[in-house]
Amino acid sequence: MDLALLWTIQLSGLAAFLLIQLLPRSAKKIAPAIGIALSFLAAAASAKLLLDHANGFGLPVQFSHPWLAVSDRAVWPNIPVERYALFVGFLLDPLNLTMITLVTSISFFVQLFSFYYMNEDRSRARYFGFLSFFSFSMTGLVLSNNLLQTFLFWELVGLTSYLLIGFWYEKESAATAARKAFVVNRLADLGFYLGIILVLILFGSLNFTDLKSQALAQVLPPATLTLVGVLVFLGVMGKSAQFPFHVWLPDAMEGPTPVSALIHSATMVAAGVFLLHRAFDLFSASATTLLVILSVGCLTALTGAALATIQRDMKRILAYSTVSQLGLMTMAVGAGSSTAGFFHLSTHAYFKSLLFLTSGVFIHRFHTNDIWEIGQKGGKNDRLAIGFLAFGLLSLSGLPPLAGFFSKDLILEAIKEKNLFFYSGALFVSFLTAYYSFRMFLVIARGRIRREERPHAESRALKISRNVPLLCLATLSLVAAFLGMPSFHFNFEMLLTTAAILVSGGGLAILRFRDPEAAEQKLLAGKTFMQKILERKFFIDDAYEFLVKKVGLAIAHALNRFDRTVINGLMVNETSFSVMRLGRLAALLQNGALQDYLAWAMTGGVLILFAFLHFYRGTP
Amino acid sequence: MSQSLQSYLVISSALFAIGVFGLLGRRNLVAVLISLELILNSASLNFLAFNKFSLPDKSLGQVFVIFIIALAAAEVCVALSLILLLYRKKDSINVEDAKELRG
Amino acid sequence: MSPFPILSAILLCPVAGLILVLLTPRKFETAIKFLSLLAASGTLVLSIILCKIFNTADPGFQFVEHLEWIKSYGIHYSNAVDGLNVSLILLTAIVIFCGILVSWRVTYRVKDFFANMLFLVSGVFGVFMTTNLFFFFLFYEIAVIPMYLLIVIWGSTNKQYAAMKLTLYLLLGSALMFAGFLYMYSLPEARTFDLLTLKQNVHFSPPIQNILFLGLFLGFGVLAACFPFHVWSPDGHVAAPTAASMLHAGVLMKLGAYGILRVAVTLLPEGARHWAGLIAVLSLCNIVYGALVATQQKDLKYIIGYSSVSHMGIVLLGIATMTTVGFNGALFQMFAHGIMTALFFACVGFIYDGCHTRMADELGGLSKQAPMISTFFILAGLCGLGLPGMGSFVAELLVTIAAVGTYPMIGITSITALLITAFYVLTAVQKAFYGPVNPHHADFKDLDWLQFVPRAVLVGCLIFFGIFPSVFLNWVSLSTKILLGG
Amino acid sequence: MNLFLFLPETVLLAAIVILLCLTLAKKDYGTPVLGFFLPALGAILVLASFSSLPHSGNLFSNAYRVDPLAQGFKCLIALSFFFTAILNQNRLSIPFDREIEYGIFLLSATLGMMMMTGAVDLLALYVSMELSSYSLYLLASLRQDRRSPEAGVKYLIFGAAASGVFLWGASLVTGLSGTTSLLEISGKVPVLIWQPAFSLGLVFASFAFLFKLSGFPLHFWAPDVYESAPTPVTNFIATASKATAVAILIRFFMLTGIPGVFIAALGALAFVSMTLGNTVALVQQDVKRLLAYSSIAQAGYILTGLLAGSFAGYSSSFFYAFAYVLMNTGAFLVTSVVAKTANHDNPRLSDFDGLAERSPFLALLLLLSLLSLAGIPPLVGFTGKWILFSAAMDKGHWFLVLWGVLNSVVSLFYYLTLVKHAYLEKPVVSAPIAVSGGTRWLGLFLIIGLIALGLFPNAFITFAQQAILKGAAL
Repeated sequence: MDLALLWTIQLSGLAAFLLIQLLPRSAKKIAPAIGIALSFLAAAASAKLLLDHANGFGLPVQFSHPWLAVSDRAVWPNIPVERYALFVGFLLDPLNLTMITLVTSISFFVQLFSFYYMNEDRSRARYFGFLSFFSFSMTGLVLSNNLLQTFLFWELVGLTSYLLIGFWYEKESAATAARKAFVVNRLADLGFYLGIILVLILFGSLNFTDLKSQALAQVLPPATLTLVGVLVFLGVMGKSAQFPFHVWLPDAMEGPTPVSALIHSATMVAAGVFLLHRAFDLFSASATTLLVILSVGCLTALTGAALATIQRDMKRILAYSTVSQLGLMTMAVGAGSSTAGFFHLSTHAYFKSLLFLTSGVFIHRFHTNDIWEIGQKGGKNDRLAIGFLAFGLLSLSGLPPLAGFFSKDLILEAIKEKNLFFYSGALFVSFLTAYYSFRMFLVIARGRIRREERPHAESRALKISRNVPLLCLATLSLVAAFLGMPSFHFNFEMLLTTAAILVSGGGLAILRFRDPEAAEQKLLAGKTFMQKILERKFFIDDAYEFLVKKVGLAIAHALNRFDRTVINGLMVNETSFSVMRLGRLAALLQNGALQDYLAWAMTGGVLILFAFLHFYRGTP
Repeated sequence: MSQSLQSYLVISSALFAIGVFGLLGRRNLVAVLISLELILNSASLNFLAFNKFSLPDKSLGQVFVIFIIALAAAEVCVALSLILLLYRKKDSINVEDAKELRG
Repeated sequence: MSPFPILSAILLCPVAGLILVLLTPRKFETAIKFLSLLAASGTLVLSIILCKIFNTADPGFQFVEHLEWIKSYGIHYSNAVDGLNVSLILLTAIVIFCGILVSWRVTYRVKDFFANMLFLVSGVFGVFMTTNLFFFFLFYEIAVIPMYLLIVIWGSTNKQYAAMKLTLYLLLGSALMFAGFLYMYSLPEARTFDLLTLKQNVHFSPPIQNILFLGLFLGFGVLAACFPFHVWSPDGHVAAPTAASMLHAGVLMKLGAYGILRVAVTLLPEGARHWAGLIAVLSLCNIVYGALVATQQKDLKYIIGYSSVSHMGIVLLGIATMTTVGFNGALFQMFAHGIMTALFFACVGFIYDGCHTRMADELGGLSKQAPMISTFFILAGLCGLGLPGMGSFVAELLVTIAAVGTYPMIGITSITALLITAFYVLTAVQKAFYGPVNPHHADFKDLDWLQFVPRAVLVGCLIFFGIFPSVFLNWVSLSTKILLGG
Repeated sequence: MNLFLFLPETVLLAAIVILLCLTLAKKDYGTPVLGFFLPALGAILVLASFSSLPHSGNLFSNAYRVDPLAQGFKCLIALSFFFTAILNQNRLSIPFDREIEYGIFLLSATLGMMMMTGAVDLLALYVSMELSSYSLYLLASLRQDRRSPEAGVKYLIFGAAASGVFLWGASLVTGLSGTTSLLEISGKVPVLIWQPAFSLGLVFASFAFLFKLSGFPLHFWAPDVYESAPTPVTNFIATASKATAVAILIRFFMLTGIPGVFIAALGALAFVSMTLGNTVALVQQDVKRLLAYSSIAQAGYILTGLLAGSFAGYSSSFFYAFAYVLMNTGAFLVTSVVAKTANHDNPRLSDFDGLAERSPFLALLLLLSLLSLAGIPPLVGFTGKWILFSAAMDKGHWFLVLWGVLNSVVSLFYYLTLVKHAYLEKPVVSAPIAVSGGTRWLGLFLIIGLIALGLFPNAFITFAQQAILKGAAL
């Protein structure tokens, strides 16, 4: 029974994608319906699975099938399995179950919301096709039982994010952002690819159930263990936008907002953290890998939070906040407790997608991303959206009853035990989170309305498709907090510290942004040194620009000229021209004079004569 | 190879060398023809020398020489007709003028 | 001698088609097209049957056909199939079938065009089937002259130079093979050109093996676009008409790699092991150099030409590792890359006919105008950059596993090419397909169903073998094991 | 003396006599002679030589030997005479009053060549060589324009010098061995080889045959004569006289064996003639001169086969000579037709422009014969080259073989340039070229011959091997 459900979850996305592609041009209108229906089917199936295995009984369930025979005793005599093959299959255990429900539910709500968001867009069918294809590849990634299959769907997820970011490909910036996202992901995936191959060669099996840290420690020396761990972590860094590879996430906001809600906040970027949790033994096998993960996580969290504080674009603030939250999750895993990381991931997925969808509502209505303009155009009149915005931002900054508080507390506790320096970093990050959430809320809520934009009347179906997802996501984030809590112990001292951070961060924001107009004037007037650096995003983008343009393409240009001049010119053309010149030279021999001919002939004969006499020692 | 045979051979090789020299050196086509005749005669001298000293069948050498003489005559007649043709076209039988075909 | 000589039947299909096309008068153009399509589909059907009844468990040669040709010189017309060439025969059949369909819109001297195409493909089929060195060389060179005529008469940018360079380069390579084969024949214990008897009773001494292998490898390497000799392939592919470059890049380059495997490695294993290091380094140059230079190209066909050089590097790297996994990967890459490049050229050819330009900058916003052809091109591009779910990914995975296993440093650096490929493919896609619609070619219409079919077949093959690679690997893995003395 | 042994020669003799009587008659029979009489005679000659293939025996007190080797080459010479006779339809600039002499000299040259293939006596060899050479000198200078006597004179003096050297060598050989019959000499060779004078004589004698083969040092006459002789005669010189040269060289080397040093010398000569022929041909503009240099290069390939000195070497040279006749006739046929339409006997590369549009048949014939010359499968040139070079490789001349194959790649350049002119360029005057009956049938025969012999050469190769076996047996 489980296998049937798993197959429905997995294939519903693909079925929707194929159905939409095969739709004749005339029937393109029904594409959203197909997308939504099938994503609902997937969500229902995963809910059913959740109910069947409510408290984890009968798990883990694994179905695997050999996919590719890779057998070579000659090269790797020490491989454990005689004729090992690369397998493809499903794995179902508590971690997968929660993740699959999260992914399918969020993708269903986003599809529902997209019906509202994209109803004027002409190429809607293509959008819904790609969204369903995304859910297919995401479910594949989550359900896979070995590293290679995860990598397979990892790349497919990267591809769909490329297609969806560059959905409005007429816009030059969208196309470049899409390419940048794909290439940066690809750069990180190289490490992941190499890591998988090293594990395959040195350890023999890629199955998660076999990858136990003791087994790994026996076979691999510590140095390679760290190498493999760091390499696979590279893949995670790419997908979950960790420090050096985070540049693509803010630019990915070029895509439609529901896409950002689904992919760039909840599911895809979470895939990295999910893998950290899934293959935790691989990383925990060597302490240095965990240290690397911890430091990279901290670095990401700090940069994300810092950059979020000065953004004007609503979606960019949320994007940077996702980067910093991902940094926090990675720090949790780095600190040794991957359960805390994963718990924060599930709660964050819900309220962050809620925040993105609300920003979608604002953008859809006021056709601008800038929070000051939204404020001026009467953002606060949209009662419902403001309410959800407040709810999301508060749970993001960790107000006690809401989801954010519990998961962030667990992370802070885990990091505190591990190492105080990173703990202070985490505290500073949550301080900044509180600061920029309040900043955003105040600028929108308290902006003086200048040119009011009356919302044009919407049909009932559009209203439902807008409000239902928001409502469900809000409730689900609360439910997830309570349901998914690994172990509830009331840590009073932690409660105090988070409350203090919340108050200080919020207070600072209220102090500066009580009157948004004045704050804007002050901002435009003088840019402090710190603001300039933040504006230039710590010069990372320029570093990439330099590496690609100056170094990479310069080498390519030099090689291209080398190819044209040296290999093509010298080796090919010169040799043929020299043969021609030899021909012209030899033609001079034939100068028409009879006696020259005879002279040449006779010299030939005489030469043979001499050779004959010289070598002739009586032997024939 | 008795002593006197060698002296004949030396003479015929000298004759052969003179013929080749004349072939290459002389500018007048008829002179070239003459040196060709010299080469043929040196070959027939060779034959006769061998005939005298070492050939078992005495008639062999003489028959060969007679053929050489006959064919030399035929050759000269053909050569002279061609040289005449050349003269008619180019008004000169100088070898240097026959240089139009080249390259 | 199997009851029905399926191999000769596959070879005779294009030959019969060629003769029939030559006999039909010049003005019945559609008749000529249908005849050649009939011949091509004949080969396709027969090769699919061949692949189906090919017994993957039997390690030796199957469907052996044998005919005395010149007894005194040990030359027999003998065909046989084992793991190495069954997939390549299928590849050729697929590519020629799609090539004929793609060139349905050729109007200039139709009869000569299709005659040359069929002549070219019968040469290629001959090479893949035969197990006699004489016929190997004979069919190898038969495939060269029609390619010259195809480029000279129907080609595009500086076609005369490119055609002449291509032909002379390939013949230079075959000259080395000629000398190598004759040397093997001249040994007293050989006295035959038959591959099997040569393999059994001829044992070359190591120094001879090294020199001979080097000669044969260079001879085949020229056609397989090995690094220093690769320069003819981009020019040749750019100048050739669509179907010709499909066939050439898709199939003829595999001839070289197949030759290395079938002749050089089978007969001279020690020589192969001796030079494996050099081949690995050269193939690394191929991969990284080809990818880097491709980033600089403006013309779409040049980009594909250099990407073929880079992908052939992966094949050579697979061979250089001298392991069964490497060989399986190399053969798989030959198959997958053949189909992918055919698809690439089919799309670019169609765009060139429509917009009369191949410069990526001058084409803009094609996705908006012609969504179908753009999707095909993007799919081919994605397969090129090794997207999972497509054939090339599995091939690159196998080759990289083997490479990291045997030459760690080379294996690791070869992976960077995946990144560079991603960069230049996506840049080309962005310049040519995304962005605002370019008014210059506003009248460019999308694929009609006739042009849709060949490209769909190619994409289908890519995805099928990407998802079910074991189908391919069962054919191949047994004979590569035997090739390496397993 | 069974007459049938001597059938082809008797047919030629009778024809010469008839033509001589015709010259005496007052009425001018020139055109019917060349138009009808010669082709018919050619056909009879071919039939006669093919029917007398199985006969063998010795004539004229062992001076003249009739064996499969000689008969095979006689058929080859008869074929090339027949082809030349057909090519005469497109002859240019031969004055009417000289047409009968043209016929007579053609016949006498063929007679001389046929005698040469059979002659196993130095004297018989010398006489028949002179007969064929003198008629060729005259044939080469029959044309009306300024430059043909110059070519005739050059050809004559060069040939006479070569035969002088031959004579001098023959005299030494006869003197020391005491007999002019090659069969007896071959018996004495193992004894006599120790005397330098004897091997010197042998070397000089065989050195002279290079003149006929147009191998390196003695090739200088070829480009000038090929260019200025009328195209049918050039074809005759290129095919028949080269085939005879191959015949004598095979006979001579087989009977007397090649001294070791001379093999190295021949190798050097082959190397230079290949390179010279191919590289100079690259820069030629006149097609006949280009074909002359290509024939010098082909002489290089044949020398590589011959110097192997093995049974396989001789049989492959025989096969290659046959293939060479077919290929060259194809090329010269197309040149003669193009020359006739362009109305001047030295067609340049540009005259071939757009041949494919004007006459696809001629273009196909040109393509096939040139590719076969370059040694591209599936044509007969390739199979010929393959067995020729495999014979040389058996004897360890790997460098020569590699150099030969590289040269054929270079040769492909100028052949393909000619093909490019035919297939790619637009014609200056686009009237289609009408190809008359005889030439069309010959063209068809050549196309079929080139492909059929290329693909199914087994029968002919076995015949060549038998011929060599019988030729060697005393």
